[in-house]
Amino acid sequence: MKSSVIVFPGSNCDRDVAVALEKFKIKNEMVWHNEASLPKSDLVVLPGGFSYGDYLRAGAIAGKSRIINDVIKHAKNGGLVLGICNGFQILIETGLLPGILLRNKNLKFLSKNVFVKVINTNNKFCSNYKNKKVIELPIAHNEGNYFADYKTLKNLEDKDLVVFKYCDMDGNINDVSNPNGSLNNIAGILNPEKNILGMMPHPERLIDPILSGKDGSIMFQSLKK
Amino acid sequence: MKITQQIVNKHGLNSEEYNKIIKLIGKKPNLLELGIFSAMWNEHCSYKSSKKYLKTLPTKNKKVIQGPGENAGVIDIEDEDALVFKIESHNHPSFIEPYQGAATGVGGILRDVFTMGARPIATLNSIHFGDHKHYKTKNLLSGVVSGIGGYGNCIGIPTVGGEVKFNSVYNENILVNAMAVGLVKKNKIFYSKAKGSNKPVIYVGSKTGRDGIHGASMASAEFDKNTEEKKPTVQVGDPFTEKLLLEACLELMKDDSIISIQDMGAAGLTSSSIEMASKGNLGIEINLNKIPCREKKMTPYEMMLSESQERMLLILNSGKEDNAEKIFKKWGLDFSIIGKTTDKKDLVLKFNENEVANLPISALSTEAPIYDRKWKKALLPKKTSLPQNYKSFKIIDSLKKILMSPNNSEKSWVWEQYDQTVMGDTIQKSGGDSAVIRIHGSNKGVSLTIDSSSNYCESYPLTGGKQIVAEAWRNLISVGSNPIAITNCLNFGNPEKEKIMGQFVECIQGMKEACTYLDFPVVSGNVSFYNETNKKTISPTPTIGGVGLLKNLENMMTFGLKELGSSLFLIGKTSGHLYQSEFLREVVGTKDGPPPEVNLFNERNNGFMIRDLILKKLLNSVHDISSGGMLVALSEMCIRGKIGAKIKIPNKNISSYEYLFAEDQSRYLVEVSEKNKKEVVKILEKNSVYFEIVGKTQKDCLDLEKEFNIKVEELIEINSRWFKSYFNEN
Amino acid sequence: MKISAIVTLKENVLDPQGKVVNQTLKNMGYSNITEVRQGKYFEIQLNENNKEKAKKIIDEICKKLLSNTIIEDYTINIKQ
Amino acid sequence: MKISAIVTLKENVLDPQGKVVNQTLKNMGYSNITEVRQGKYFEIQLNENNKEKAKKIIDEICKKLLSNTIIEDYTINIKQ
Ligand SMILES: Nc1ncnc2c1ncn2[C@@H]1O[C@H](COP(=O)(O)OP(=O)(O)O)[C@@H](O)[C@H]1O
Ligand SMILES: [Mg+2]
Repeated sequence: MKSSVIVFPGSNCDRDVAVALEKFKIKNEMVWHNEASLPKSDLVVLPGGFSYGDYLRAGAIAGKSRIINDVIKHAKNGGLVLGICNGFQILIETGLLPGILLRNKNLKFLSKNVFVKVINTNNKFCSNYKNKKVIELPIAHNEGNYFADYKTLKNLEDKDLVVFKYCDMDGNINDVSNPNGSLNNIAGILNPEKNILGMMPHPERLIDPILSGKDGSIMFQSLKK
Repeated sequence: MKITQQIVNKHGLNSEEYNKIIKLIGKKPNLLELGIFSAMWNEHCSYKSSKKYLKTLPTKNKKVIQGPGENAGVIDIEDEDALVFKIESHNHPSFIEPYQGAATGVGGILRDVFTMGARPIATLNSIHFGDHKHYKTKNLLSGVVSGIGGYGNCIGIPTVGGEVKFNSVYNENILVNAMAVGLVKKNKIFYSKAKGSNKPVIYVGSKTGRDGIHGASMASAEFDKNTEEKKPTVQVGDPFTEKLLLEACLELMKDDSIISIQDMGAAGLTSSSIEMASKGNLGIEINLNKIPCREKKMTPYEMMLSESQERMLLILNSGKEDNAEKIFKKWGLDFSIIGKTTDKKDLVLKFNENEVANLPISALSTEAPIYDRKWKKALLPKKTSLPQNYKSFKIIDSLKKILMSPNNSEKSWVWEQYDQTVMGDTIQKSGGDSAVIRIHGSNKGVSLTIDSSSNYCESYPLTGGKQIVAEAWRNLISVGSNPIAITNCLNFGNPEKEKIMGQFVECIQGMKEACTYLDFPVVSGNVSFYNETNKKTISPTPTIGGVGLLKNLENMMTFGLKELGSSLFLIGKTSGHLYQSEFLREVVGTKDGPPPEVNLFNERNNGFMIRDLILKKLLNSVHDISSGGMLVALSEMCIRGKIGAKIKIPNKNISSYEYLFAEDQSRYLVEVSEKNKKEVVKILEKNSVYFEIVGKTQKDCLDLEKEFNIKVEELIEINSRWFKSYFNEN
Repeated sequence: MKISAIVTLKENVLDPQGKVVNQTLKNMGYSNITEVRQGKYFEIQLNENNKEKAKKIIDEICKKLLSNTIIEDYTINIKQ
Repeated sequence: MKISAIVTLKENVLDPQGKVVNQTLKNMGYSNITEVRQGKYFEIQLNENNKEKAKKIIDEICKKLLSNTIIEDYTINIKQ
């Protein structure tokens, strides 16, 4: 397994995700946004942060950067792409995933650990979550309020492309357990081919019991397989 | 332009100072030169009222690598590692424009830290607002918090601690103090002292605009009705550019290109260039046509005094310019060679081929005025008799009232707006006694705390100054770390008034005593005077940022209760000092009397005892007892651990109120497992540390024998209610 | 030439910002305000004297960058 | 009545957002775009038939909430 983490100006979880990949023995390379092409990789990670300050729309400008064309090519050829937080926003802006991430419903940046239900474990990113349906992960974002039109949403649900939903400790998915206003409590989605995952929570931040948990590790272990 | 008396005054200089300038430079200054003097000689840059007293603080010990005098202090945290940290105020700008004022405050303090070669690993903040019912408070609070978050979240440095206080003394003069902490290898620290003449002077970062011109003078002037006029001087922060600047600087710092480096903070290009030259005992020559400008037709005066953010000044080794330029261009930043160092010891400015200013560096720096201001000693308030009615308040109602008050409510509404976990090393987030950050790639950590206690300082500055240092120390002890050093931000009123100057002098005296006794030196800091509006002054508010080391993170302690049936020990003596307590303020409504005295011997003794017991793994949880007293501390332990407790007041000569709500110092509440109880008792007795066993942990409820019984769930609800209802969120 | 572009969310798209502003105004006592929608405003300086050409360029950058046409609409105005 | 308000940063104030958008457009090849400034746009529905009264209300809320007059200017437009 070989990965590439794309570094945009303003990315700030690039190091964190590289640390996580290396911890789980995935060979990783950092790739500057201005490169023309990707090194050979099985997995491309678009890390969290504030690419270009998130000044226009979160992820919009990164979606226009030089390397993105090759990322799209990689994805269309079936390569794995993981977008975390700002990375998810970039995937949406490039059209690789549908919908939009609006400002959080209370218009505030929100940083805390939340519970998330793993809805779909039948994909490369989550195969190891099989026995653990409710996990804890941190979120830290301004624009994580997932929105899509009825058709798109129905398609996501019908085709089983929603991977994570915000829930409470006992797995209940409802308004109270929805931190940011996302439709259907959506926290992460796949493309129909299931090789592209975009998610708001940060698995790379919970990979060590000393960091208040390690539910994030399971994703990297799944990927390593 | 002829320099009139009026122009001199507008620059914040009095006629005596103006005459001194003429004498020092042997000519009448032109307007540009006057502007430069006004920036360098004002309180903010020259420390003219405070220097005499700051010098008395202890600033050295084995652990201190760099004390005050640089962009930030540096301490040794063993192995190859050093920690760089400092605190700074951004009070006035935040009052005028809370979001941008607070944001640029964070940006500024981060630059102070990465200027020294350190990668910032955490920020903290201390923010004070007026009465929550004051019509401005809500906007100021939400603006400041989102500004701090907006900057820190974007640049990707976790905000891991802070404090939020409300008090009507800040109604028209809020305080926003930001602290930044960075990590550097001991052999890769960068300083601001220039070395060698004829070296290239480089400008990097954002372009210069007409931002904040006279910002430095503004920070040193009392607010009044004319503040309106000064408004356009607020700066807008650009955290995205700062992130690029951070990465570019750290990239350039990998080799030996840089001789010295200095951020452009208050008084921008003026103070940064002069400071570098002054420390290196050199001169500097700048061609102002080379300054990257954002706006058209900027004058030398505007360029020299602009406080545009996200800029740095570097002196490079000759021949390193091209490589440096490549790096800054890669990060999309401006890079311009604007001048050179000289051995003439003057500041020479050129513009359109003309020399527009020529001033001796020494006149601007070492010869700046220093004042020995008159000051008045504070009287120790008398212990008047407590209000007759205080026992008529039920204990449980009093507890609820304190836990629900804005000052004692849980502050997650605030800290959830800050990214606390980015960088992947936050081991203890906001909400504990200290934050704990792992040193990347290792198993050690640093503990960080920030504290102030203006009520105590207002009541009796000497004790207040001592107390706040002790409290920072206690917070670091409580997480199992070894306290190392502090930084301080001294927020006071107008030093030209004897009473205010007295508060300053005596707070420093108290701080000095505590720092010396606890071997807890001051390595950096900042003074903010003139925190007054329309003659109404704030309470003296020294803010202390404390830093400690945890050699092994496995020994880290937290304060949430951990298990049922364990014993609760109260360490330290309770004499029942209720004056200045939250109980009297929030419940009874009196503010009289002296603050609790700090016995530094007990402070150190109890603290070291706690630390040793933690290292011996004999404690389950530890919480220091501070505002609100023992019962509030215990409630917080229950809330955090979601476990109850049953306590009983040991037969005492003091009332239950005094026992439960007194704010006597140097005390801790600790939880001890049944299996460790004997051992702990033995150690405490052997070391003559005073303690009492007050009760046991239990499920779900907090009980005080014969008095009350309350569900922990209810405590949680009460303690987390205030912010949400204040902002109509549910 | 100075041209402005206004980008707004399509009508059927939820606008959390507008909603909160609306609610805040209600709390402040402005009961006769019934809806607020928030959008983005751009003022663009362009070296181009031909109005039609200028408009075309701005239309293009609105499509490509300034708006996300899946959820947003835009309008263009020549200012001088 | 429908009224719009546009809030922009004052001329001398740094506009980080506009700066980045401008730079991006340059990188995309739009070399004749010389400056971009970004602002906020509000569309407000108001139950008020008197134009003058409506304008006054909007002016008030621009001052009180929608803009920070220390760094921002605003303009108001009646739409229908
Ligand atoms: N209260 C204080 N205690 C100790 N040192 C202080 C204090 N205030 C300022 N200093 C030191 O004085 C120097 C100048 O501070 P300052 O002017 O605030 O720095 P900057 O130019 O970065 O804003 C710094 O080294 C700072 O640490
Ligand atoms: Mg500095």
